Amino acid sequence: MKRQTRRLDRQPGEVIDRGSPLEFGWNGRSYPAYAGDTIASALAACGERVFSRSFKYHRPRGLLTASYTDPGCIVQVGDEPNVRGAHRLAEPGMDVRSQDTWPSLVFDVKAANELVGRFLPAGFYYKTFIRPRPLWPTYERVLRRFSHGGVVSPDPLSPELSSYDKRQVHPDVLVAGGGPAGMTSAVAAARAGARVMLVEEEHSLGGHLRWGDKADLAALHDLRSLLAASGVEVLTNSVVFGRYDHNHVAIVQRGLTHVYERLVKARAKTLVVAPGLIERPYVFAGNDVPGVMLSTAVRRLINLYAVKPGDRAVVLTANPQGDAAVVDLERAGVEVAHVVDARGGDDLVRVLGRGGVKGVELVGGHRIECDLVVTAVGWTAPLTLLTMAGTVAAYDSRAARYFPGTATLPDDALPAGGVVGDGTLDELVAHADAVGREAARRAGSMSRREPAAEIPALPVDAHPELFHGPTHGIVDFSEDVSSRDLLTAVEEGYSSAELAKRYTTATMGPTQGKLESVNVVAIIAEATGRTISQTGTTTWRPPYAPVTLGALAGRHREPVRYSPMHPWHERHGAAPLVAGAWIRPDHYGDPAGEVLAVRKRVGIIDVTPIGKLDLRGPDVPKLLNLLYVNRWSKLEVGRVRYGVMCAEDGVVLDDGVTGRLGDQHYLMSTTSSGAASVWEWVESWLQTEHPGWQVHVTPVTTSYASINVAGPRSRELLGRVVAEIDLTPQAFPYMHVRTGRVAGVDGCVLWRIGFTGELSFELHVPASYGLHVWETLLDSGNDLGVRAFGIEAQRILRLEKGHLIVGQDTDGLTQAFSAGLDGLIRLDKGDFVGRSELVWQAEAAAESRLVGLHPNDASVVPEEGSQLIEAGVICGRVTSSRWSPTLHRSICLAQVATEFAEPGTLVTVRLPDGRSVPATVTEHLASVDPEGARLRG
Amino acid sequence: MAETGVVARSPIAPAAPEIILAGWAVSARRSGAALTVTDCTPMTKVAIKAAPVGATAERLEVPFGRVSRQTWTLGDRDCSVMVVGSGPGEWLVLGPPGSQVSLIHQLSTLAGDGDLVAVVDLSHGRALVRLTGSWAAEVLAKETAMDLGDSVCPDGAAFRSAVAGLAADVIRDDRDGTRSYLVGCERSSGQYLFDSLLESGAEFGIEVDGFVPPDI
Amino acid sequence: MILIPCPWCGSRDAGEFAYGGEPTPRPDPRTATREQWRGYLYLRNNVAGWTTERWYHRMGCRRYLTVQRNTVTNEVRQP
Amino acid sequence: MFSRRGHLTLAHNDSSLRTMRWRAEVNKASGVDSEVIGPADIKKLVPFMDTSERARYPILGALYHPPGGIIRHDAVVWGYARAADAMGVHVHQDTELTGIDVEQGRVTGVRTNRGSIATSVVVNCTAGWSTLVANLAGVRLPIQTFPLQAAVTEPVRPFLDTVVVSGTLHVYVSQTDRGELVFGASVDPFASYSTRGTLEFVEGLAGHVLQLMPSLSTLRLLRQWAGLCDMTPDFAPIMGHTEVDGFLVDVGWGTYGFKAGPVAGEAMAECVATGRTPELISAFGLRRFADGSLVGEKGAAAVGH
Repeated sequence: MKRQTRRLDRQPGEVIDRGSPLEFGWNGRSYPAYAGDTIASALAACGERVFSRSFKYHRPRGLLTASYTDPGCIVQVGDEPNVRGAHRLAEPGMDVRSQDTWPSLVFDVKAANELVGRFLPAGFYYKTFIRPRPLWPTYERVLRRFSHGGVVSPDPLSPELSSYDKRQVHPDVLVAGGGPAGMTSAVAAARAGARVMLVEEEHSLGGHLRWGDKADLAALHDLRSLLAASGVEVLTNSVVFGRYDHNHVAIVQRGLTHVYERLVKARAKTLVVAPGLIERPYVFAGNDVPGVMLSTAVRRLINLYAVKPGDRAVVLTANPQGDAAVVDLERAGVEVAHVVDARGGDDLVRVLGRGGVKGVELVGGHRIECDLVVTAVGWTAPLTLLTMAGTVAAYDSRAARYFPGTATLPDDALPAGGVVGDGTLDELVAHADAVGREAARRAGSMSRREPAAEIPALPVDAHPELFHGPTHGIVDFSEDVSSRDLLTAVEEGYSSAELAKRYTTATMGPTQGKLESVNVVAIIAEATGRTISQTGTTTWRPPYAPVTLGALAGRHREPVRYSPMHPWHERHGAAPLVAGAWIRPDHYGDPAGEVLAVRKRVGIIDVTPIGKLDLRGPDVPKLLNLLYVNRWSKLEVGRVRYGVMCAEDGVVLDDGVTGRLGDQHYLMSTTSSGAASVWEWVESWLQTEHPGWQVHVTPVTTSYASINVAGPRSRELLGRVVAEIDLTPQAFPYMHVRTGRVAGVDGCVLWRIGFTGELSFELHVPASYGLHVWETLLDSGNDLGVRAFGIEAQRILRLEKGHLIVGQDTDGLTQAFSAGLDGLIRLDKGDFVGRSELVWQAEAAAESRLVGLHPNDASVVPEEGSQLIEAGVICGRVTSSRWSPTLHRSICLAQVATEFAEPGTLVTVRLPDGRSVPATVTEHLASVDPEGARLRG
Repeated sequence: MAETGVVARSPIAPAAPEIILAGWAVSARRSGAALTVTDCTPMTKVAIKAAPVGATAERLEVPFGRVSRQTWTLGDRDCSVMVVGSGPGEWLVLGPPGSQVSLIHQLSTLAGDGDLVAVVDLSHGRALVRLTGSWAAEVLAKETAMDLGDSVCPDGAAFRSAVAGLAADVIRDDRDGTRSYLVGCERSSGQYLFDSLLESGAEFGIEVDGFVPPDI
Repeated sequence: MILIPCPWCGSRDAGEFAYGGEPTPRPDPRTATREQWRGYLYLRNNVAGWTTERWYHRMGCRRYLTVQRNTVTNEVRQP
Repeated sequence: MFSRRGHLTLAHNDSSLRTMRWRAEVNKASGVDSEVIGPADIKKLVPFMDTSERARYPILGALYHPPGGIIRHDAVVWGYARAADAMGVHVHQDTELTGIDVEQGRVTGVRTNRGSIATSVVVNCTAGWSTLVANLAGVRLPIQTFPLQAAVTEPVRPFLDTVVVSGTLHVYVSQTDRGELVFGASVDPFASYSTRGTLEFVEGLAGHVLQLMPSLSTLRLLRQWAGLCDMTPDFAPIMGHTEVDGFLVDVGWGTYGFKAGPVAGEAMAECVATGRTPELISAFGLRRFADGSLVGEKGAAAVGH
């Protein structure tokens, strides 16, 4: 096993637990680590310096920032790709592997570089398409071989990796960022009586104080105890990744026990944005060679993880943090060979070495040997959470960084800490305390009379504008975009930040611009002779940090609906049919047999999903007359009637029957899929057009289990389970309704209607007794040959009978006349919904009609969707088709151009397999019992 | 409803062992867990619709968004019922299992003064689930965007909102100081709602507790 | 998710509502010309800015309500 | 310019399967190579796809269009811009149209934030703002503007060759040569000019993608964005002359239209040059709404409306 050769003695602020050692795998070898180590810190402690290869040129890459945003240490952990190795904690037995290491991590592929270099200049994604055109497929193959990232597998993930959920919270104040500013604001807001949540991306609170000096650590200790006592809910290893309209704030919470990641959705009254600052890399030759690090990276390695980052260092510094890094390095026993002070105009020319730093060249050609190059050249303010919602970022050349444009700050978001200024810790705390109190006041947690808190402005330190040195280097480390690429883009005319970004893909990689965006803009500005302000930024888009699809999706659940008879269906091998939320029995193995049972004997089908609306009040007839195209004023108690609804454009919307149960009591039925929309339709006309009408609507779809009993012997079967109701044709004729007791269950509604064309009764039974009634019917009907039938059998039966299905035999543009509903429409009954369009359609005559169609070859069943073609022109389509077990032939419904709609017309059907077959338009839509003798029997 | 020995079934499959109580097949399981979920579907549920402001509203004395426990004489016995202001001009009355006939009779006397009143029995049209325990709010917070804090949703409050993607009636009805919510949805989605709560409650050690009438 | 101010239920996630769009007055069917009727069917103002629109509180009180919304910023307010 | 991948439109229920067959047959009748295929063939094309019957929305089949693929939209637009420029077209970037001058029913010029231009012909081929532009000429369009959102993940090694679309789940998925998955969906549920993107969009998107390819849970979303779509009542574009002489429109392409752009452009050029409306686009005129002769274009776009 590897040894921790670069592990330092105990450091005052270290976060590793030397009492809990562990082992994990790196590219198949076992490595030691301590609890609290990140994958990267553990590997660095063992002397590893190369963790990946770059995207285009496959150059070796090491640590750059030693934080979540480090582009050099993105690794594969088991089945999980693109894990941030400088953030993810090492765990016992973890299987970590390097990514993008074709052909291998250690072997330096010159050949590959040259091959790639030939066609990966700036804009190569576009140029490769141009010429030689025939070569594109080859380019594409090579490109995809070089494509970045880890590996996903089609196999199911382990339970740990596949369980996610969501939580919704309502804090008065949400603080994004757990550094000194964030911690102080949170405490202040909580003390002011606010419900506060604090979110920190790292594994522990404290921000830069954690790698600071003794005074910093002491201050951090105090802050932590204040926070612990404040009642603030703290989420660490969690990121605020989005601030959406109406302050809907999205947080991803990691490192949980019961779920892998959790999406926390916060409806925050005010948001405090305290993300601190991100250190900016320096653009110069060799700035991506392993061993070139930012000052914050070496300070993290030394102070948090007790790792010695190198043996001999050269430091380029332009600020106190860089100077502090020098102190840390020397304390850690790293020889600081030379300090290049950029404040004095001094500069670095290039890094020497390829697989790792061997030295640096200074201005004037002087070379120094070293294995570590540290840069501290400035800061980027991550303003995403503010700019996402419209705040404009303003560049300040004196401080060499962007600030939130105060004029464009919303009331419900307050920036705090490094994003608005610098200053001493005391100044920072005083400022953040005021921000916290003001956040609480704006959230309304304090009395409205409380005056706005005076927020002391933080001083802003001057900082030299340092973006690139005298040589070209990498700007975007994850996309392998160099400063030379940016110049090329500008030369070729892509001179706006947005265009250059798209052309070079700079800022579009996994670091999301956090490290490189300011350098990109600065280099473009210089190349175009504009200032940074004139050049502007590229748009910051959510998410602020990458978030797993699992967390965004949460639990894999969607509402499902079952009828009370579902357990029976399952027990009897029903093939499930997913119809929206409903899971229904498609058939029980033999749809044709189910059809014949209905035609010859009796069958029962579960039609519970049929929509049912309980309508009460004196004005129900007005409502029915308004919404249905047929006449409704004279429906007597005990009668039911079929009706069709159209929208205002005359397009068929829904159909069903409505029965009158009492003087002012009706039961309306709708299609299963239309149940919800028809209810809304009814409410909209009542609430917005006729608020005066006296009608109460109550949806009762699942109050009743609905069972259709169909077939010549249905009356006989029903007679065995119904006592008080006289079922004789005279006492209970077609299109009538009765209520009473069925199979010992009171409050049942019986409709004598028929979708199948057979004598049939539709029972609506109080749902809790549905299964009982269903089973009773089957038990009582054994000798009658009763049989359960499913949706498929019903489809065949209704097609044999020529009943249209709205949405299948009609489409989004089919008006009532084209649906063949002429007989139903009553243009003379006065106004109703859709009437105007229907009047005009009647004048114009419909362009197409729904007709019955019989292929001349009875054995051919044209698939639904088959086109009717005459003289090479489409003149219609088959909307429904089945083999009819009753007639032993294929039958269809079709929408055809009116000139072909005459009964007897011969048309040509083009089958999906390319054959053309003749078919004849039939006299009626119905192929079985067009006169309707059976269902009236 | 006077069914002759016919057993009523909730959409939620009873956790074994199954027994018959008040004409309903329910779970006889008893749990002492700190977080429990109970299928209360056997409760009688009657919906009332009337003018938001009017004679009926005055008689019911329960505003939209509030719940009141009352003792009504149903048939020959005094029963504790819960009157829920479930919507503008909408009420939901919860009573003991099998009490709908007398409840509806009682309620129809409310009508009058030209105020159109609709009384509809939803006992078989709705599933009703009770979630009890100190973690109840945390579990519900995974399923609904509503603020469940005491300031917004105190004991005795009611609202209708999306729960687990369903339109659901939620009633905060603490039991001797312990957080408790009644959640009602369309009957056909009852099993789905029940399973969702069990899944969300798993990390808090949720268990199924059987229905004990009248349980109100 | 933006919040829609429901006069009955208070502010709720827009996901609880069905979007009704700009209310367009229904012309008198007895007198309306085809032009007018199809304007009612198809023409909307599609304002970039403050607009008045109808929402249906599908998962709440089941009421149709009128809301003013800025279609650029998504700010909302009671009419 | 074009990466041929094959294009799958999934059907999760019998009605969408019927629609797919309808489309396939119409395509074939017009000589387009497309076919309805079953779950087994889908699994061969996309091994990551959950084609089991246990899926919440089982996959019953798909419309397969082998010649379908991906085009680099930026490159196309830049190419047209360079060509137009080379032919002497003046392209004014970052220039806002502030007014259109109409005298006696005909266009006489336009006003911008950088000066006025005298002209007798203005073609409105904006998207997102087409109604606002038309209003400047006093022309009302039956269009409502809805955001259309998209998102992209971090790169992973190539595993998805085909473009996958599901109308039922409102999602399309494809993988770029860089290894990113690119996602899109249908338009937002309410009209808006916002391009900020929403949380509910990426939540729904992720849920639907994982229903199709469950083993992608650990893949991370990197970036989301939104554009504006002009939706017409029949989801078909509006092309040709308007009641204002010299004011032409090529608008309302909704969620699609990129593929049709070149031919539509040629037809519009003919409109401008000859003053006549080519047969090809005669059915797409603005008058069709007042005449009540809408175009049956529903489902034409890759993603359901």
